Amino acid sequence: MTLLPTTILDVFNEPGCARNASKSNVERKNGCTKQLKPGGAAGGCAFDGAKIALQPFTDVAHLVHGPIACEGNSWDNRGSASSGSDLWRRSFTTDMTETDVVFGGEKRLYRAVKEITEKYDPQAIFVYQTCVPAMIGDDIDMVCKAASAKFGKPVIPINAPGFVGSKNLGNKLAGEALLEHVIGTGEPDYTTPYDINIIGEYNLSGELWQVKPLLDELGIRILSCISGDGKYREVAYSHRAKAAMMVCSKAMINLARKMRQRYGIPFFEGSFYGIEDSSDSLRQIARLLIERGAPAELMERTQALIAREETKAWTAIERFKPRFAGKRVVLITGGVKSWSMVAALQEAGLEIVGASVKKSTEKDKERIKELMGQHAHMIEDMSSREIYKMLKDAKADIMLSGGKSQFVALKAATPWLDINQERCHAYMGYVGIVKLMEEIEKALYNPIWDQLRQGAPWDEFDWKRQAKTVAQMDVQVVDPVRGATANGVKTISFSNRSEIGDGESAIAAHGRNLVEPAKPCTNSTARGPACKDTFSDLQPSALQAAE
Amino acid sequence: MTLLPTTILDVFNEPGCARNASKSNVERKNGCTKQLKPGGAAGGCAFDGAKIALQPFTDVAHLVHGPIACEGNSWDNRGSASSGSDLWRRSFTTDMTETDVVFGGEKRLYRAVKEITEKYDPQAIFVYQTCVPAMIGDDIDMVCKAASAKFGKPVIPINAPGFVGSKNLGNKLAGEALLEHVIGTGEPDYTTPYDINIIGEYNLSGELWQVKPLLDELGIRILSCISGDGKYREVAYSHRAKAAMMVCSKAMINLARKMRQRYGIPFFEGSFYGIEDSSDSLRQIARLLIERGAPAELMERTQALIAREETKAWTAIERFKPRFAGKRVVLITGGVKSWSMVAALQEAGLEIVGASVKKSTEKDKERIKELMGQHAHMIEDMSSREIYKMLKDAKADIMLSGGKSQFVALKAATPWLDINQERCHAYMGYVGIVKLMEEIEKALYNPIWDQLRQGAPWDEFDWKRQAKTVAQMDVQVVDPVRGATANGVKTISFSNRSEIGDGESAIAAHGRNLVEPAKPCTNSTARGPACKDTFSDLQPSALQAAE
Amino acid sequence: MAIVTASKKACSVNPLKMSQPIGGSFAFMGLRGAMPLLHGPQGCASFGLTLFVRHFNEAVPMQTTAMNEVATVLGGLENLEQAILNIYNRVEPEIIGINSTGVTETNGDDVEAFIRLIRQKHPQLEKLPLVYVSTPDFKDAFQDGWGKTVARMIEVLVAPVDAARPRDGSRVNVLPGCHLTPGDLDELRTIFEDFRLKPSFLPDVAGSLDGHIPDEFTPTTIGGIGVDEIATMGQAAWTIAIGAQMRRAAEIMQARTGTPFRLFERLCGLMPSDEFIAFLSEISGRSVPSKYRRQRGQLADAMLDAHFHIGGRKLAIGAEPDLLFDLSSFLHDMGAQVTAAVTTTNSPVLQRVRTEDVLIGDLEDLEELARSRDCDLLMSHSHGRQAASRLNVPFLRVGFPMFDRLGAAHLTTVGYRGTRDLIFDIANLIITDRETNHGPTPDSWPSPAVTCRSIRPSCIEQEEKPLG
Amino acid sequence: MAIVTASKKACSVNPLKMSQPIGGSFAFMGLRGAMPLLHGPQGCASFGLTLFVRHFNEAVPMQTTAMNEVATVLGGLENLEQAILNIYNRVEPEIIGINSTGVTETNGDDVEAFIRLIRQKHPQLEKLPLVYVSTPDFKDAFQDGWGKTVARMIEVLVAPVDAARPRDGSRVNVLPGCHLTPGDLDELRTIFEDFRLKPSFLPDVAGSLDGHIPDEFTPTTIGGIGVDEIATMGQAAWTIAIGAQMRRAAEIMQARTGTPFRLFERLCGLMPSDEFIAFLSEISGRSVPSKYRRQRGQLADAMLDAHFHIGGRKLAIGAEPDLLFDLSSFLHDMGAQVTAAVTTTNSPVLQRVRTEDVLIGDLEDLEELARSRDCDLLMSHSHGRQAASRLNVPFLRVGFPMFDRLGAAHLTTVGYRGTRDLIFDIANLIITDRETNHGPTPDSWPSPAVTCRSIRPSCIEQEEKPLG
Repeated sequence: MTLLPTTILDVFNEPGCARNASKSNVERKNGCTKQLKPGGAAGGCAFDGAKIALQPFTDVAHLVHGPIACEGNSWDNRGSASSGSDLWRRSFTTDMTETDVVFGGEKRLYRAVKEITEKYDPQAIFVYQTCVPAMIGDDIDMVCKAASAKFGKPVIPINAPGFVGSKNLGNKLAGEALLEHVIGTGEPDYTTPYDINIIGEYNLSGELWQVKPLLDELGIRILSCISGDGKYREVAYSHRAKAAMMVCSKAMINLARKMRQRYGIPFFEGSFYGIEDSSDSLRQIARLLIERGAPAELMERTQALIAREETKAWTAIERFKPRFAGKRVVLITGGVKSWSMVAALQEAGLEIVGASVKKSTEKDKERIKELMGQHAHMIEDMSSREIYKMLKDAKADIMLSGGKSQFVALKAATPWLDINQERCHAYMGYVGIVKLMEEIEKALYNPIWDQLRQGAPWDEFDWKRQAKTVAQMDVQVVDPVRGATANGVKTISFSNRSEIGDGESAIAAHGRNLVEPAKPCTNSTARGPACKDTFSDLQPSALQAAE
Repeated sequence: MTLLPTTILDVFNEPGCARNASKSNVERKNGCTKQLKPGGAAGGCAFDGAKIALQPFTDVAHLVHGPIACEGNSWDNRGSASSGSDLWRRSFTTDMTETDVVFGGEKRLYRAVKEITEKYDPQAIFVYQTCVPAMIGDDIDMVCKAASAKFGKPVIPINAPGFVGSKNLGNKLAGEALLEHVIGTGEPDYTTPYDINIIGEYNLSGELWQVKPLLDELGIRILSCISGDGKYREVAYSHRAKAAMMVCSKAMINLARKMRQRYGIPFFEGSFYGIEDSSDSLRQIARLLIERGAPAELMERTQALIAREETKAWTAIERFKPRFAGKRVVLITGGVKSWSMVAALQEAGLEIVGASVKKSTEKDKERIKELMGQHAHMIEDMSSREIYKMLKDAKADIMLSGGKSQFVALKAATPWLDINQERCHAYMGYVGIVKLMEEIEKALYNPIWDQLRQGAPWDEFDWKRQAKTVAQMDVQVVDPVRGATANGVKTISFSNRSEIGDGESAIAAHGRNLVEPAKPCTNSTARGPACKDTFSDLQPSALQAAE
Repeated sequence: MAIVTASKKACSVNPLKMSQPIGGSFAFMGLRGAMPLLHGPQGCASFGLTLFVRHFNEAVPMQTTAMNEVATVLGGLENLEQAILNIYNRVEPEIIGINSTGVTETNGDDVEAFIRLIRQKHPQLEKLPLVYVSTPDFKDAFQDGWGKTVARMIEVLVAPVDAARPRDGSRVNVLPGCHLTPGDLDELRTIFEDFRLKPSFLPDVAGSLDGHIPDEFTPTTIGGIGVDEIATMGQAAWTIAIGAQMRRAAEIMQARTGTPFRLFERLCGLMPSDEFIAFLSEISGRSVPSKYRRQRGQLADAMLDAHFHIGGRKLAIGAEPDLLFDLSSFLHDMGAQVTAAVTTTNSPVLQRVRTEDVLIGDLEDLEELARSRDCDLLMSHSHGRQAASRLNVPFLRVGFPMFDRLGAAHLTTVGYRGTRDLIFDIANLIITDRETNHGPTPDSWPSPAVTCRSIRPSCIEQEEKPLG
Repeated sequence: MAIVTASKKACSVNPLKMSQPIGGSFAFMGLRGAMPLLHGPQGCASFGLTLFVRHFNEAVPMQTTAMNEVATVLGGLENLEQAILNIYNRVEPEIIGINSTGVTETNGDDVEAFIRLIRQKHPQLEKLPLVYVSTPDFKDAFQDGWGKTVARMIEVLVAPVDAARPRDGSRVNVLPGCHLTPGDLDELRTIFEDFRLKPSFLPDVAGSLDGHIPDEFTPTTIGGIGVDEIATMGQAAWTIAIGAQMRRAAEIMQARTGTPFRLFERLCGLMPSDEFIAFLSEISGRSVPSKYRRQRGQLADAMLDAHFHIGGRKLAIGAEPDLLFDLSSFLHDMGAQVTAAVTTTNSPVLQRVRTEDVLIGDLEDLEELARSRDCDLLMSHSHGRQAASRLNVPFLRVGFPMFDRLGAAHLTTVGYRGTRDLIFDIANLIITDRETNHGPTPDSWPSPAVTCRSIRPSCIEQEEKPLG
């Protein structure tokens, strides 16, 4: 059995990792290795993470070495977009049989590479290791090396079997594989002072193309995007970029850091979600490029473009403000997007009454607090049942989260929007944020909510049962901050201590409006620091799988 | 009220009409004016006929002057195909209101022409008169003349209101309108010795294009097709053709005859249904063109092409012969296609056990008799109930007819094929006949028939009821040739006197096979002349509508 | 509050409307052993027949008095007499339903008088119900013809009842508008029966046009409600009318027999279905079967799943008033914007369509409105296919006629289940359109700058040597 | 008699197959208050969960023992113990259903022994049913996992009965294969109830995954068959198994309780539905309700209307064996030619597929066969969309997963009504394809001659003067 200790330890010790940096030594040791709780976990594995990070390379054949489960149950499930090859959308797996498990799967793997080469002649083949062949000792590095030599084509081993850790670890191991086997193995036809890499951007729903025209206009070239709409050859020569942008602060930080180390490519962490973040990122790109030798006039042009685009975007968003007045948002993401999303939403006049910080660093949290004000409700880890109750109790008007947690909101008859990888809308840059506002407006004002919040008129019984159920849920939920209950009217502290009608009667009267709209959560001043940990001991549930 | 007496009488006296020619004087007087029986008729009206004949002109706006019924209930219902404009598929009608009926509709009609001209600027507008405006005296000739002068565009009155007669009469009145207002009003850019008109071909399912490549190959140009895939300008200069082919013997015989008279364009009646008919038609075209001055070598090339195509078609059809051995066909068409279809079907080894002759001339009938042999069963006019019984009794393996009579066959669980205007397959020429055979094979051998001929296994009752029903039908049907019934076994004469099991037991045992396949109807020698008139006194029914 | 206007055009282009006589004949097709008879030239019946045959894929009974030019001059008595006698002798109908046409109305035929004369002359017709309805082609539209005909059936065929006599609490009269399909009626029948109610549908096109295979081939309708059952409808406890077009019929029923009625203007959607089920629960005194609890949950869930796709869609819809009102209200409830609405005839419901304006017009109007208002979903009967194709927007066929797809008779949009399935159909249509026509490309969001500045060759640097 | 072969490729491209552990978990989802637990690394459960969520658009319960690398070395006892305890404490399930995965099977975990140890150690678990099924990823496929799991449920959960005791004549056990949707089960339930039979579906995914809105958000299944009801299944008069995958489960039920069974390998199509209805009529002693007479007629009529379109189509189908057998047989009965058939695992029904050869392979195989054999209709789960798009042939989504359209749970193909609706769907798909891609053009029938001779300019005549 190959335990991959070196690479993994290396990744665990990632000094570029903001989270690690902010941890104590003890935390650091446990943090990234985080032993998942049996019977209480549902997140993706390291293989999943590696695949997510690399699969958007469009001209590569992605070959999964393992039994059918790893690939057969999971392929063709992400919305990256390609402007060229569709090879990446095909699925390749060795579909190991019992015989392979007994006698070893290396030969089958080698033959699989051969078949792919003959039939599809890809630019490269990425071979993903999975648990079973790792257990039986299949040496994919060796097979890849031999196949590469034989077929004269890059065959790259991606050593991230599922059981070594989380999806996030898989992202980083994918980055390591690129560093070890791909980056620096090619040369571009030419370079310019305006060449950048974008790292950790997957071009979901083609959203990179919402930003690329702006870069084009500035004469900035995306030398390599890792990995959205990416091409093998472009990664191979990505070491020739002048600067890099790290889009997702967790996924491939190791890659950005090591490229800075090895090739001297400076990078920044940025986001294209929201107006100000987009502007910041453009400025950062210009700054780094100028530092690396691009003419200073680039900054002037960048500022002019930003001014123009911001004006347009602000104008477009202006019309949403009256529609969004008093509307409260709960934002549950993997954490990495939270702060940039928060800013974007506030730009349009929405009030953020809660944001998940489960995967956020302390710095992220600070930033969120800064943005949301004193009363920020940071959700560390909240059970589905909890969130369901919170939404049923009309503590928020809309939830934004990943696909798997959608039902918590929807079944509570609360508007919800997908902001993760399965969504079909693109939300990047100045046009994307306007699109997001449009979608939020559509969701908030869809007439179905009023209909769904009402029970069947013929079903008195149902309503009684529901009231009872909600009462039960109150009892079940461990909530130390919850106020005293008396005579059917009680004080519940959620993100603040403002007094509102209790959930039961509010629901029974379909009475979202019973909650006084003029008193949103953040108006309260009694919010104590204890609040943020209120739910942190609860079991994670479906939500954990979000993202 | 305008009774249109001149044109109509003119058409009634059509000397080119084979049917008229073969009639006695008395018959002739009644024949074409044929008073439809109230409560026993369902065929189309003259307006319908005129529209069918002209609507395939693709670049013309077809404007129906009348209440909504005439156009609103009927538009967009035919499968002609266009290689160019789709204007003909749009529907235009004055949609007369009560006010128009009271005060006259001429102004509305004029304004309608104006609107069409402004919005669609068509090559021409055909204005169809209908019953109500004819009753109230709207003078469409006058309006068309005025509009034509005003808008500088041909606006052609088509005077065929529904109540003046049958669909067939409408076809002819449409031809008259073309003769009076269109033909001879334009000139082609150039002419060739190979220019022909095709008259009465509507390019249903694009079937003209199954033949046109052959004409192209021979260098023969369709100067004008009246009216399939036709253009206004082409009709206008159609008088410059060297020869013409009349595809459908009834529809526009007057047009062909008068073009011969006025412009000296010889014509023949031909068909592209079936191998031999296609070859004959090609030869006739070549012959007429050569007579009009085309080089004699055209005939050689034509013969060579025919030889090549026939060989290919025969080869293609050969494979159906074993599949068709012993299979019996009933063919119910408007009559005009019968003889050519009969030949085509026999070419493939099918046996024709009945063909409708309702609209056929004596000459057609002779021809059918010749083709089908002594035992031809010519169906003069058979009720739906009769045909249903005939098919339930397994007297035929497949029925070919128009769409409206399909249910008679289908509900009797008998294969059926649409050979009229609503079908979606093209059956013309050498490729078309092979396609027809394919469709017949598919229909004959579709496994649904076996399933549908069986009753529900759980429904004994149903079968008893059905047997009773069939017995009742036997009683109801006036069938002087029916044999004596005794002890549940009886002799039925259908198209012959061969003895078979009766319908009841045959059906009850799902026993199409009880009918000895080696003894098809035409093997009998006892078929008497009385048979062909067996059903002729019966009321027409849905079938009459089947064109 | 929508503003209702009528098109001012002289020329109707691509008509949405069909004539009212065939709407009347359609109503007669829901009666057992019926022969609908159009009093007019044969073409009127022929066009109608073709339309029904293409929609239902069924043999359809329909006859004509075959008025020709001469008969028109002389008046239609003789042709009507012959037609009735011929039908009577040949097909032994249980009822003949007669609708006038433009020609006979223009002529001024007094058909009720003709019928009295014919009955006098032919005593054998004494027991044959003959229902006549005036339905000129040049007024009103298809659904009006249906509504008037059903109202007249009640006047002629329903026996008056003694108001003092107790009613049959389990019997319910159902007067469905012509926008309900056989599939809708089957669904409603099941729902009624699950509440142990016995419905009498007048007319019952589900019985006659649902596509069953008859034992023998008859020229009249097979199935449908019998004249005998219609006669006893006055004994029912309730009349349920569906669609505003049926209000008058329900009122006549009430006036004639005292049977109270409830009108349901909509049956598609969550709230309309709730109201309907609650009403049945109330009049039957039975609690709602668990089947409908589950169906309601399934519908709510379908609304959740589909609102992402349907919400915000800009709908262009062309349909007769009751269908327009039902479907546009439902789609409004799903978050779509009813952006263009065209209909065939006036109706009190039109003002309540959830949109700015409703136009009594044609499919050209609908196409133009859809284009100028940037609609991205089109709904109408099959004739709208050309407009949808030119606009390149997804197209949902609704209503009559639907001649270019199979299964028109079985499309079901009433009740929880019908609404649920409709929601999936619409959402999937939209998803397919998005995949087919709106996938993101590098050019989906073009640069706002007039020309895109590309890498200037002068910028290209000297090639560096690889490091590794 | 089809020849069944297995693909010889080393690399599976575009897999059709999914793994058997999640098929097992799926079966547990049809039990009330159940928590399916995959014994393996967390990714296995995560992938499975995503797949079910995308198909059903529902929150789906699924847990994992979260085996990591170290735990794998040490064996899975501790993780299993923790998982069971965590689930027990947190969600109070009525049952935990455990399936093994490739990792724990490779490791050789003796899970039955683990469970005994855990029960000894934690007496509070005494009454909590724990059902374990061995389902290694590297063997068999999704439907095998389902079949094995249901069989094991019967062994563990059904109480033995005294053979002498009289059976409940109205009770029927129904063992549906995993190819039946919640919509199918709802349809069957209605049919059973119309015969006054009380069905116990094991499992009952209709109860749990039909898309209802729960009152509260629970981490286990809501709905489904309860453990109490399963225990009494031995009292039923009959077991009806649907799909050959359920034969073993039915045999075990018979062996354990003496309940006789009848296996229906198909429920789509006229004859299979006839047999099914006849059987219900027979065991219930009731005549067939008129509703089914009418439905049968409607189906027959749909077959007539649609055979023009479906007849002669060359079908390429990729599906698990029972679904493949059911749908390909049905389409063969409609006159289609089953030209390419690919499946995931072996089954006795494969030989009886009405085609030349059945390949145990992947969607690349299906695509290649469809191309080389000129198929013009493709059916498979949603992953086949790419192949259909490359082949430019109409594509019907069938089976699991169906993640790119809504309403997967409600697609119904069983019985007269389900078959009827499926027929219309397929026919309309084909009609749409014909309109979109195969309309006739002047070039549809190119001249057989190599080059088309056009009018030679030399032939052009002098222009004549017009006559008129």
